[in-house]
Amino acid sequence: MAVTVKTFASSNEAATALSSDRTARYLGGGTLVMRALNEGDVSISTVVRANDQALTRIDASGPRITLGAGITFARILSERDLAFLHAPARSIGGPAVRNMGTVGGNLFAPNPYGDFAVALLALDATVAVQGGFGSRDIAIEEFLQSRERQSGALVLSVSCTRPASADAFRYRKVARIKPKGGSVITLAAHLPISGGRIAGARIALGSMAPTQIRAKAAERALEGRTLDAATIAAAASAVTEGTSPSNNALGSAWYRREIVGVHLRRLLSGQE
Amino acid sequence: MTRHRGRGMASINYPIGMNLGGDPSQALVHSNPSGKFTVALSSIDLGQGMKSVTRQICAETLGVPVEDVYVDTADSDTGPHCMGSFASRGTHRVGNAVMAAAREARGVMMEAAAEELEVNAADLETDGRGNIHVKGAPHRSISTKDVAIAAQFKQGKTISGRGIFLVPLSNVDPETGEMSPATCYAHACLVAEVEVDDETGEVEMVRMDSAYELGRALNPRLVEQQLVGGAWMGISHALYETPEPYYPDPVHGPRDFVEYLMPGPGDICPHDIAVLERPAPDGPFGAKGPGEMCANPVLPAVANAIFNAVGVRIDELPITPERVLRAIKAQGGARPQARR
Amino acid sequence: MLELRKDIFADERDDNLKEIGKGTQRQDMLGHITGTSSYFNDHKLQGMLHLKVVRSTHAHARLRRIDTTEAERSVGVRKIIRGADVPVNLNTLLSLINFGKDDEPSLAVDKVRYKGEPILAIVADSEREAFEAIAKVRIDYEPLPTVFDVEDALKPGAPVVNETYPKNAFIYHEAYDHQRLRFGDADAALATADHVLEQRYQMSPIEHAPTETNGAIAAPDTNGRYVVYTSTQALFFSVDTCAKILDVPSNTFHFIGGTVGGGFGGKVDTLTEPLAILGAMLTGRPVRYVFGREEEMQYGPPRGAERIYIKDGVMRDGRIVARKIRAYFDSGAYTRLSSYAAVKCAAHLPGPYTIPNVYGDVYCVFTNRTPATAMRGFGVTAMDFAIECQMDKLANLVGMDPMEFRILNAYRDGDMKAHRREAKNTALIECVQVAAEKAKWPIRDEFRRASSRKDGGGSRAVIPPIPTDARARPTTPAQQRTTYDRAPVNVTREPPREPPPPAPPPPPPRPSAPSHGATRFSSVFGTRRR
Amino acid sequence: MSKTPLQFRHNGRDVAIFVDGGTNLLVALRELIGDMTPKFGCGQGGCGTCSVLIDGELHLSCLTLAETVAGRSVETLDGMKQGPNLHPLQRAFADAFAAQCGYCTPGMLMAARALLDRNPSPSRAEVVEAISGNICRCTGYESIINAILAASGGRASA
Repeated sequence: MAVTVKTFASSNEAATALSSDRTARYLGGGTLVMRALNEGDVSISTVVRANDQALTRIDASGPRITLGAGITFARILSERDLAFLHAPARSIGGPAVRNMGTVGGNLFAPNPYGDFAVALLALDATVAVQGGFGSRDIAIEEFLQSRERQSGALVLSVSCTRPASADAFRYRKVARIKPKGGSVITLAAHLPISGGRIAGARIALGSMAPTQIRAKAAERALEGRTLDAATIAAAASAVTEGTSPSNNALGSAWYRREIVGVHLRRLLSGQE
Repeated sequence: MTRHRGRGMASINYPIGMNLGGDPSQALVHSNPSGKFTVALSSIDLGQGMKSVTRQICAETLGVPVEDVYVDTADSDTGPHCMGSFASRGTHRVGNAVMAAAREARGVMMEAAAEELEVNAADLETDGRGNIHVKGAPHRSISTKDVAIAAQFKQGKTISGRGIFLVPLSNVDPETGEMSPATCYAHACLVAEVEVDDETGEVEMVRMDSAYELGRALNPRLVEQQLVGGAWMGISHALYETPEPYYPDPVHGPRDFVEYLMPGPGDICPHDIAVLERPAPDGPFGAKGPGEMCANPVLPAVANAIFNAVGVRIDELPITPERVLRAIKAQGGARPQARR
Repeated sequence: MLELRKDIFADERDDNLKEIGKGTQRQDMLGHITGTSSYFNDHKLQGMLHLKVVRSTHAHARLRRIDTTEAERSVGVRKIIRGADVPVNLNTLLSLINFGKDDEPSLAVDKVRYKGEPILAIVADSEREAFEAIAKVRIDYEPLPTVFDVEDALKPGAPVVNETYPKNAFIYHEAYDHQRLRFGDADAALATADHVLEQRYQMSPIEHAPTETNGAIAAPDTNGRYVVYTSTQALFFSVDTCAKILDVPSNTFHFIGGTVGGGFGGKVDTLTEPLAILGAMLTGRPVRYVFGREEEMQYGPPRGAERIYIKDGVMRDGRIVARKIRAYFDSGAYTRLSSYAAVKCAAHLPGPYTIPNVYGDVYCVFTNRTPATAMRGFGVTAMDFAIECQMDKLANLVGMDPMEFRILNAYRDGDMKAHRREAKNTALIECVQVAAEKAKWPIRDEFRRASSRKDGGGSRAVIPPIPTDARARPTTPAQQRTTYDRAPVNVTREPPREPPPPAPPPPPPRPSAPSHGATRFSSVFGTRRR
Repeated sequence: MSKTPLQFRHNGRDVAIFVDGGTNLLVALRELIGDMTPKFGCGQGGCGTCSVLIDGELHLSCLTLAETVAGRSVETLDGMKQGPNLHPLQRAFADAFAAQCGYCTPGMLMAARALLDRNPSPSRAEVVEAISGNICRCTGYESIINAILAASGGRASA
């Protein structure tokens, strides 16, 4: 039996189709679903698409930005207003994958993929999800933790607050291969400064747990302090707390634990 | 100081061809009536340049321009037997077979030309531009095209040749291992320079300098392709690749090109190569085979460079950042050796 | 950047050639840059069917029951091929040159010996329909104990991977479970060496990863023949292998190939051709069988892993007097070509150096992993890694520059090699000299003046006698392991007791610490990581 | 089995085919249109051998659902020659000996073209980035990078 492709004009209809068919998957950029089909994943027999303009809309005019779920990484790289997201966007795939892969899809990409979601997690993003019975906003942390249960839902958009300065948001993907490689670990740090001190520190990690997670102990070590060497060292030594990395083809759990502090220190102190 | 530079070297040799069961290859060469030659093989071009190098060997042997030769491979109905493209045997074994076939074809071509020019074939030579003339008398000349027409339509000769090159089976003595494993050997020495990060175990290639001895560089551009690509594969083998990252535990095998690690276009380093040519007595124009051995010196040279940089010996491949980091930690930190 | 050093060995060459030595454009370049080079998969045949195999999910298991009832009824399925449908369902590649016993089925029948081993081949109208049918096959496995480590596999009582070789090792010359190399008396020389260094090296498997995966398209042709478009690296190897497995004359086939998207050794094994042809025979339609990327990476044959132990004796002046090597090729579940690699490896010992006493045992061992095959540098790459790392350590040990150490020990024209053939046409010294020069790595004058063509032969041309008992010596792996595997009391630079030799007679008595102050150490276990 | 009609521009020419649901663009191009220049390397998005331009943008045809190109323009290596003449990139690849087995070449050339069409004189780093999704196992990369730089230089001076 061939796969059935259903294309809808609105994300609403697409969400309904998606939630009513367990064999249905939503086709965004194709990097996940088409690969699954090519590799013989017969659990997918319906492919759902939506031509809804809203899915490819960017609202980046104000302090709060919203990215349609269908926005590609190439599109982000072409938006000057989204400069703070250029580093994570550029770290995804090669040019062809960036022309195809989407913000929404990245939220579902398993290790060693899903680097953009690490950045969004550090930015405390909100995910707008359309289910069969209407839409709702979910904090990205909650979304990622319950990702398994979200597969019948359609992500509409992601929004977050723009960092106050270029320096306040930092991102690093540690890969073996240059310039395009899978993540050994991925780090993103959002360090808003208020009155000279860090207020609302967010450190997000990729490949340090089954899904992207926050390093809350490291955040605590940074919170309310100035970003000096001692603070950075404290955050670096706390960063593995609460993580549960796995062995995979790109590195072992041991190695990930060993280097995550090193890389956090380098990221926060502006080292190469 | 977290990054340390080091240099290491290694030198190797490599046997050309296989010895088990005999190692034959055949070639057929024939001319069409326009004096254009076809080489029929069943050998494989995997990218190493089989078609191109045998074309040059054929042209040189026939004494015609390379444009007048086309290599057709591989078709089991038309191409005669060949063991295959492996064991660095292509250039040497197939090249020799092509030479033998081309020599036979040339013999007929010269006889046909002699008949047309009414001279002795032994007094003729080719100019490599498509003409055959009397030695010392270039004006007494005939084109290969005219020779081919004459052979075909007037003299009833086939300008063609058969060639085989066989390295016979070498028995292996069960007790001593006495054997003739190969007929000639290629050689190499390579210096690798690396930079090692002692906090992450990451190894970055800085540069390589090498000398490869190949018998004869039949086509230096093809040799360069092989040596550059092979050395890249050596880096890849040394630092990156395995389908079993936890060998011998067969878990977490890579399934795609993200998980299977190979250096990308941003990981290549300058590589300065010298090619030496000590002709193999039994090689086609002395050629051996550069295809396989080019990767081999890189692996140990990189390992030795890492020791020079941080003082740890990694005796397991691939030399992952994890292995380097574990070793550095085990010895209580990097111990850079004397700079070379 | 490539530089031709025409000045070296110029007297041995005639450089007055017309086509040879020119950087002529590749014959296939125009095809490549226009995308018209024709690979096996670039043939579009009417009514082509698609073949996919059902692979074992266990590394070692008995097949209790294979139920294809539901799969047979699946939409688009044309034929499900079982082992019983393969005319000659047992083969070994090198049987074509009478080397080794048939040990591998095209489709597993009673037992699977590695994860990913093909059990059924499903021919369907589309790949999707083949995948759907695969999902409907029910296989009842009875898992068996597995073995993944080469040395564990040789221990008594280890699970038998491949019943053709019940001791999990390829049998050489119908006599030994390893290929031997014997030259001089390595044990005696080790006893008198100033330093003895014993080390363990390990190479993990390596995947060829050609950008074009393995594959073939087979189609019925006129007059009862079959045309086969193939990615093989060895056309007649594949023709003859298919003729044997399918039990038809070889001229039943018209194989077309020769333009292959990278091979590196990974396209010799003829894995796709026999099943594609059988599919075409059974359905009367063209059939394509091409590996997916994950199949290529995990179930296509890799370069096999190797474990190597080297024990060297070196004098304070830098001369290596003995080299003893024990190497294990991890062949995976079947022989393929690893048996040959071990022979090639034995011949390669002790590397490009003239060492008067060499002793080698090379094993081809069966484990429950994907069968290994040839790869660029087959039989040599890992050994060169081990030898050249060892050389660096030895140079360090005697305080010599590694370049000079190589030149000192390099083989030269006229020397006797350990496989008992005279070294000729050597050029190692010149390569070292030129590499040193290029890298601006200073070496002393006497080493710059050395030549492969000088100072070889003479006493270096002699075949030294091997110990008289060597022929009768019952060298079993179990006994040999005691030589190397004994955990040192202290992994670091304690002068350890010299381990006993592999077999009788006992070595001459030796001081526990050399009186001249030289060190002896073993890091066999100290180098074990992870 | 129901098939979906699909029309698009293929190298400047309108084509109409019928595709099965779920068919990817690579299969559509190769098996339904007969354009064998894009190659199958992985089906996973990891090798770039199937790269094509869709409305001038570099895409992986193996990960593109065929019917999503309806009404759009798809360009492959088959359409790169300019009449009888080789494209400057093709000439540069040949001059640099930037092909060995040739299997990655179609994808590399498409990736290079996508770069030069937008950025006629790229830096080396930009070239490296542009081909980072394409694997050359031979390799290849140095001469490929040099070829692309040479082609861009050629354009700049032309």
